[in-house]
Amino acid sequence: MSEKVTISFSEEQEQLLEVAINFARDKSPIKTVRALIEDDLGYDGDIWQEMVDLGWLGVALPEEYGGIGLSLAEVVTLAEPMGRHLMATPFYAVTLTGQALLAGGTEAQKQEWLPKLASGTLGACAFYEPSGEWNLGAPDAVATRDGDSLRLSGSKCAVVNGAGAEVLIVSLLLEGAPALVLVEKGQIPDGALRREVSIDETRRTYGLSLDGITVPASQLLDPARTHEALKHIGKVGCLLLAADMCGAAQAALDYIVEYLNTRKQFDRLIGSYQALKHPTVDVLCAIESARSHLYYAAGEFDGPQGDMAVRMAKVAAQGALSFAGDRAIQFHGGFGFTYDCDAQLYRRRAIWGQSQFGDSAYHRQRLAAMLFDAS
Amino acid sequence: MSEKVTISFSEEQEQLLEVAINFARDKSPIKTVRALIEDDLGYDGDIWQEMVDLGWLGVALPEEYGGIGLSLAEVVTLAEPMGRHLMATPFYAVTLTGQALLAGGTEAQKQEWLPKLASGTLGACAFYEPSGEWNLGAPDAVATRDGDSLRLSGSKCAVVNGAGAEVLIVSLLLEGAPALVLVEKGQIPDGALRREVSIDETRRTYGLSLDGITVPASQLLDPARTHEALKHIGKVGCLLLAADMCGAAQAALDYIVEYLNTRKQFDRLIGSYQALKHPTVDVLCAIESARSHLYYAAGEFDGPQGDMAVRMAKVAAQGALSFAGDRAIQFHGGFGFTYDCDAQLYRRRAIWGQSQFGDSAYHRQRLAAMLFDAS
Amino acid sequence: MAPTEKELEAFRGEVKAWFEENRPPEPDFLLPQSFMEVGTDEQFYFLRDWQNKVYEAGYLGMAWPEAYGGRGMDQAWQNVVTREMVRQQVPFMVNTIGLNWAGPLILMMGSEEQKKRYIPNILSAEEIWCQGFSEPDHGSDLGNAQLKAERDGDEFVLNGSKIWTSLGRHAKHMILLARSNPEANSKYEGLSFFLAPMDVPGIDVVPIKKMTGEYGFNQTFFTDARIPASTLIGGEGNGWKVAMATLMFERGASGGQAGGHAQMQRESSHLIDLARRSKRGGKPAIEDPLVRDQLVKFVMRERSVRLNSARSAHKALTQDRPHAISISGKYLITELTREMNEYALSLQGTNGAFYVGDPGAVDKGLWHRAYFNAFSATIGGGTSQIQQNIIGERVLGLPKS
Amino acid sequence: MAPTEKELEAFRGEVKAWFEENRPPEPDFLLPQSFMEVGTDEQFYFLRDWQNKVYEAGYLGMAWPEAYGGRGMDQAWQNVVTREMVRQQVPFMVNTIGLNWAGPLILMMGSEEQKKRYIPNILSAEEIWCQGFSEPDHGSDLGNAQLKAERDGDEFVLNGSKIWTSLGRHAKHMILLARSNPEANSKYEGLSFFLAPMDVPGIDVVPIKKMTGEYGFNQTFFTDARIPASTLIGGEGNGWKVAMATLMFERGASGGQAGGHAQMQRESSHLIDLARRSKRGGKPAIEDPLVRDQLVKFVMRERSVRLNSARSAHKALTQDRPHAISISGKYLITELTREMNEYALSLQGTNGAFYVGDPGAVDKGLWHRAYFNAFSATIGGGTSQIQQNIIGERVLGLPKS
Repeated sequence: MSEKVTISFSEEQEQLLEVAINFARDKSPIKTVRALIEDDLGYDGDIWQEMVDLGWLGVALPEEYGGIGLSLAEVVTLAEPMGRHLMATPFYAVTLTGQALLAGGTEAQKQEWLPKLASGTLGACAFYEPSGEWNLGAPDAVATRDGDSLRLSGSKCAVVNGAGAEVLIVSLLLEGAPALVLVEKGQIPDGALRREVSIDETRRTYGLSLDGITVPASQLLDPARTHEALKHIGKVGCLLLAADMCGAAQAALDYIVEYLNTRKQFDRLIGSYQALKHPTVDVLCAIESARSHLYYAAGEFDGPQGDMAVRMAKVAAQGALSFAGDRAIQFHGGFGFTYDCDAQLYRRRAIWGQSQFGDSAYHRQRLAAMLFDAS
Repeated sequence: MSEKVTISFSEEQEQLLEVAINFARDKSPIKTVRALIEDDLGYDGDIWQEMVDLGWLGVALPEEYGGIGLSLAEVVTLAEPMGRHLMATPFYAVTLTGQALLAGGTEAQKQEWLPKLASGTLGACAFYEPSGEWNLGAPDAVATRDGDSLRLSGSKCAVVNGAGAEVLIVSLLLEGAPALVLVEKGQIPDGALRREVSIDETRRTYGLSLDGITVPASQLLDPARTHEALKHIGKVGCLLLAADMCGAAQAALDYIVEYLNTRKQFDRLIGSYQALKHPTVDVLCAIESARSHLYYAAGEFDGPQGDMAVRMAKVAAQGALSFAGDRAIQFHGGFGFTYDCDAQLYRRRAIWGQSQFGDSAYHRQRLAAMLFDAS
Repeated sequence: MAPTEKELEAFRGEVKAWFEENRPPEPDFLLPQSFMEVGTDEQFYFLRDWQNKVYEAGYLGMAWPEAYGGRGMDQAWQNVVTREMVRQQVPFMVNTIGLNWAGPLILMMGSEEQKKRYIPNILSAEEIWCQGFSEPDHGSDLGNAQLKAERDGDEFVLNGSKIWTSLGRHAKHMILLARSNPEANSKYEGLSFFLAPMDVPGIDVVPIKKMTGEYGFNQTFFTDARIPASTLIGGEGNGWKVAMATLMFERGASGGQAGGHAQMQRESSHLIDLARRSKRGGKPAIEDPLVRDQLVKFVMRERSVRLNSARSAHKALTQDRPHAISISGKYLITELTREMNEYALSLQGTNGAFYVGDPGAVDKGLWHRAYFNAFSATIGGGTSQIQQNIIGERVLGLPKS
Repeated sequence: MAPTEKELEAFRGEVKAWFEENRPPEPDFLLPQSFMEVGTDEQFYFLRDWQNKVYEAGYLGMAWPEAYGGRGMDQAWQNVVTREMVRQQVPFMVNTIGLNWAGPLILMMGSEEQKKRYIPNILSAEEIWCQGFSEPDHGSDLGNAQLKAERDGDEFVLNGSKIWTSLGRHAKHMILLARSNPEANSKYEGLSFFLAPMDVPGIDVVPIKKMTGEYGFNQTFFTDARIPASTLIGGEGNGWKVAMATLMFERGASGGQAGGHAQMQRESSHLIDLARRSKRGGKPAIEDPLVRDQLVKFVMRERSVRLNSARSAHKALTQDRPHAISISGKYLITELTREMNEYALSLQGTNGAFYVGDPGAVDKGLWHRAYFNAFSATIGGGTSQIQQNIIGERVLGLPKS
């Protein structure tokens, strides 16, 4: 990498970033975040509608499907400030669903659903299973052909915002090969969705029992593009989480710095102790690095280094947030140990982020192959 | 390991430890260490003779072969203080040679050589080769039978105290299987031994070209015990190095603490800065742990956990000394960067110790197999 | 007289059998892992009854004097029991502060009357103890305790507040560090130490929600609460010295505890077990070279703490820095525990997303909870950062920061 | 006018060809990796001639004014050259202090006369520069510099000593921080900054042996050495401000350097290459999962430093803490370098035992030497620990330690 590296950053990104920073700060003060934890829905419908009205759900969808026709680079500039303010909305779930459909849907499916998603209809993705494995291409759930129908069986978990979704994208095996199927809300029996106890209390995730669900075969996504779609979904998931965690890590750092600059022990501001100051500097450095990886990945997403850059962005953001959250707890001393201290919110978010789309060791293993085994 | 753990520590160990602490401190002040670096032989013959007279070369050799009949546990109590004072003598080489012969030699070889080694005759081991591999059981050097003789070929390196040795134990392949051969000084052609530039300047190591060396077949060590002997040699090597590095790490810590308690910066003793104090505490903790592993390994050497304990001791000591040496350089600031600062002596010793008998990753890999794969 | 190895071995067999037979059945609620995590009454009574049963069987306070409910035996016997409790992972002894800190303290410096009054009920768990050291605004700065204890005849009047009082709602007594003389020459000389009753008027215990989402800690408020002067220990104005002695018990640097394990340890063996059960790429995580390497590191660190203790038995092997091992123990073990529990989360793949209460949570979410709770030990009793100061200053003689 | 991408691309081709054709043949001695490691005359003259050749070809100081020997072009052209030099790993530009610190400083605040006098010879390497900041007893505490500079008419008389003066034996000038007024209100106000000649009587340069066993640093002694007052820069008593400005150049936080790379970088690509060549258990080390994981970590850290620079180009992406990246760069890169070189030793198996000069040493012992030399960067110019203070205080606004 002795060549010159640049990070592309469009005018649209710059504008959206400013808007999103203000929006997230105004709409998601920490009080609201905590209030929404107690709320069953988990987000504020009015704020969600404002986001819809701003067109944010269509940012990276083509204009022909009702989107704005920008790219995921612009989505990152929205997702990062939301992460910074632990903003709870279905933005992540709906964006991911849209991208899954865009990459893997049939033309008919895209025409039907993408405009809806762009205008605020909720969608969700059901990829993970009790096996705990990250490989999206080897699900245990199964679809069996029954005439023109598909009978689904198995169970899914960690379906983000699954309960309100009008449409779900489900991964499963069909005739031994991985496939994606679109399931509509009305096709899900009562009781098939179960709210989970998520480590990240600002998220609403659901378990989904597929047993008894039958859908028309036309709801199968384009089988020729399954592989490509799964790859795209993985990349998008990593990028969105990287943005989210980068944002949250900055908030955790601010939270530490604020405390270090006000709390006294032994008659000195605790921030003057190198035992706290220096690790906090290392948190800062981790975050600065993570943001650089993030915005490089955002701009390079579809480029030749895109896959690599996105994985690195997830690893870097994950590391930064885990570290920041862990130290935020420790450095707040006794208060850090209480539920009232926000440090736990950040640390929980990092644990959740680690559990989705592969942890750091997982991605480093794949990065090694790209970096060292390329012919 | 929820069972009770004890460290056996014999009266003989306690006595020898006291004697060795005083001996090493008196005979090997740092001035002497530095003077011997410039000396071609690299050690003081008179001091060596004193050690011989104290019987230290026979400590772990059976009485029937002229030894004292104690165990390697007692040898550890000698080796640790020597390491602490960076004492340069052939103690390591001769002890290792004796153990190799004890474990792998024929009765005749043991009767001939062990009493000599116990009384100060120099011996050396030639195991390593330019391949850089640690596996003692797969050498590239070869012995070919020629009537009653063996013709040797290949090259060896890192032969500690090779130049003065009356007898060398050499590993090689004989008819495709690993074998050990005894080579006498007189059988080595002029110029076959070349002094190496060792990273640890307190050591004298040599490269050895085997080409042209022929020895009687009777100098083959007992072929039935080769496997066992190699295993024993590896264990002894790790234990001796663990003791040496544990000792050196303590000296490095003392050296750091001394500086932190005298040097001022910005009008404060630098030891009051947590940026230096806390890592130094971590050095201390690493050393305390390493010593515990060391003395457990010493007592458990022939016990059921011996192999595991010895590897852990090497890993722990290696880690402690590398860390202590690295931080000793850094914490001495500009002076740390000079040849006159003793920090480099410790760091160099750690690099050397890492290069012998397997580094930490190597041993952890084997420890994992013992810990997790046992049936 | 010290027992022989053979006697101990025979005894161990007996103890093993007793615990196998008498361990309580797993309750239908999740048990806490230490006394600091007791959040509900059902948890508390379950654990109190269990301690009482162990005591009645003769397996607690075996080395404490017979006059106060102990058995006056060599400590070695008690150690056999304690280790067996750890090995079998039976529930811990809930009166932890009484058994390990208050008890030994009273035995060391209490009056004959105090010993008679308090010790037997500590062992039987009839009277639970809590600790009143930390205050809301002076977390690590114990010497700066501000809770007021004004003498009024043969009583002291308490005003102020203590925080992190585990078991505060169930405790009958509190070991309490309070400021009896605000005018003293140094802040340390103004402190006194009390064996304070919790059932007098003017004491309010308010639960604190922990980051785990559970309870277990409290804040205790004192408003003109009157306690008898006879509950003083160590003499008026000597509170700092008594507190330091207590901390030596808390850190395990002084012996004399009643025995019995104080927490359900998350050991490397549990982590290894988790790695065997977890999958990575279709294979057990225990087969992943990176996982193996990390687990070996944990095993070695855990072993080194035990081996340090074992080495402590030999003066010749600790002559350079005799207190290094005892003073550094808390720092080493608490940081290791935090890291091991944290690492466990990465072994759970996508299921790391689920927390206590979710049927999909690995081991009922125990690892997440254990990771969070681990901070109570890296923060409480002097944070790890303070521990590093203490080690640097007391063991290495480095100047104060 | 800023060149177009296309113009730069074409230029790059030209530059590439020139360096391929003109790079000097590998000498039969081991070349140093930076100006701090120049220990012998043959190393020095080889490197001086090479810099001169590059300058004569028009590839150095391209963005410096034509009036002083530069070419007055956009910085982008020079950057193309510098990157190509790094890419091809041609020898570095030996007059490092002149090109990167003294030169930009003189251009920023020197008099017209000083610019004319010094700048052209910096570029051509006819006059080598060294630095006189650190003193033997005040390593990191620059503000406490004690070397005396007493005014005597239009001269200053120097007494004292400076340390770590790389290239001191070859230097014609020294950027010198000295105490011109011991009575000043604060220690900072008593300092002045000089462009001091090295060839006046009373200056002695004594080589220091480094831990590598080589030379490259010196201690410089001043005994009644007289230098003209015209060598003052920034005005008497303003030495601290000038020194701070110089440090901004040294840390790369300010631009304006003449270009040309300053050291032979040990990059992760070299480490990866070493891992390909090294064996572990009969297989290339690059196939070992642990080695792979560690190498990816290094690659990511190295990338992040470059990506940080790239991100700096966008104000919107650094709005929270605009100086974070520039101020933390030195700390990040120097620690990474030390760790990568250290890690390289573990890839060498038993051959890690051999040092520079041994035929069995891997890559002639370069990694060992590079690891040792890496400390000059984690120590010099403010230790990593001081860097952490600076970052914490200036970027995060934390209180002073």
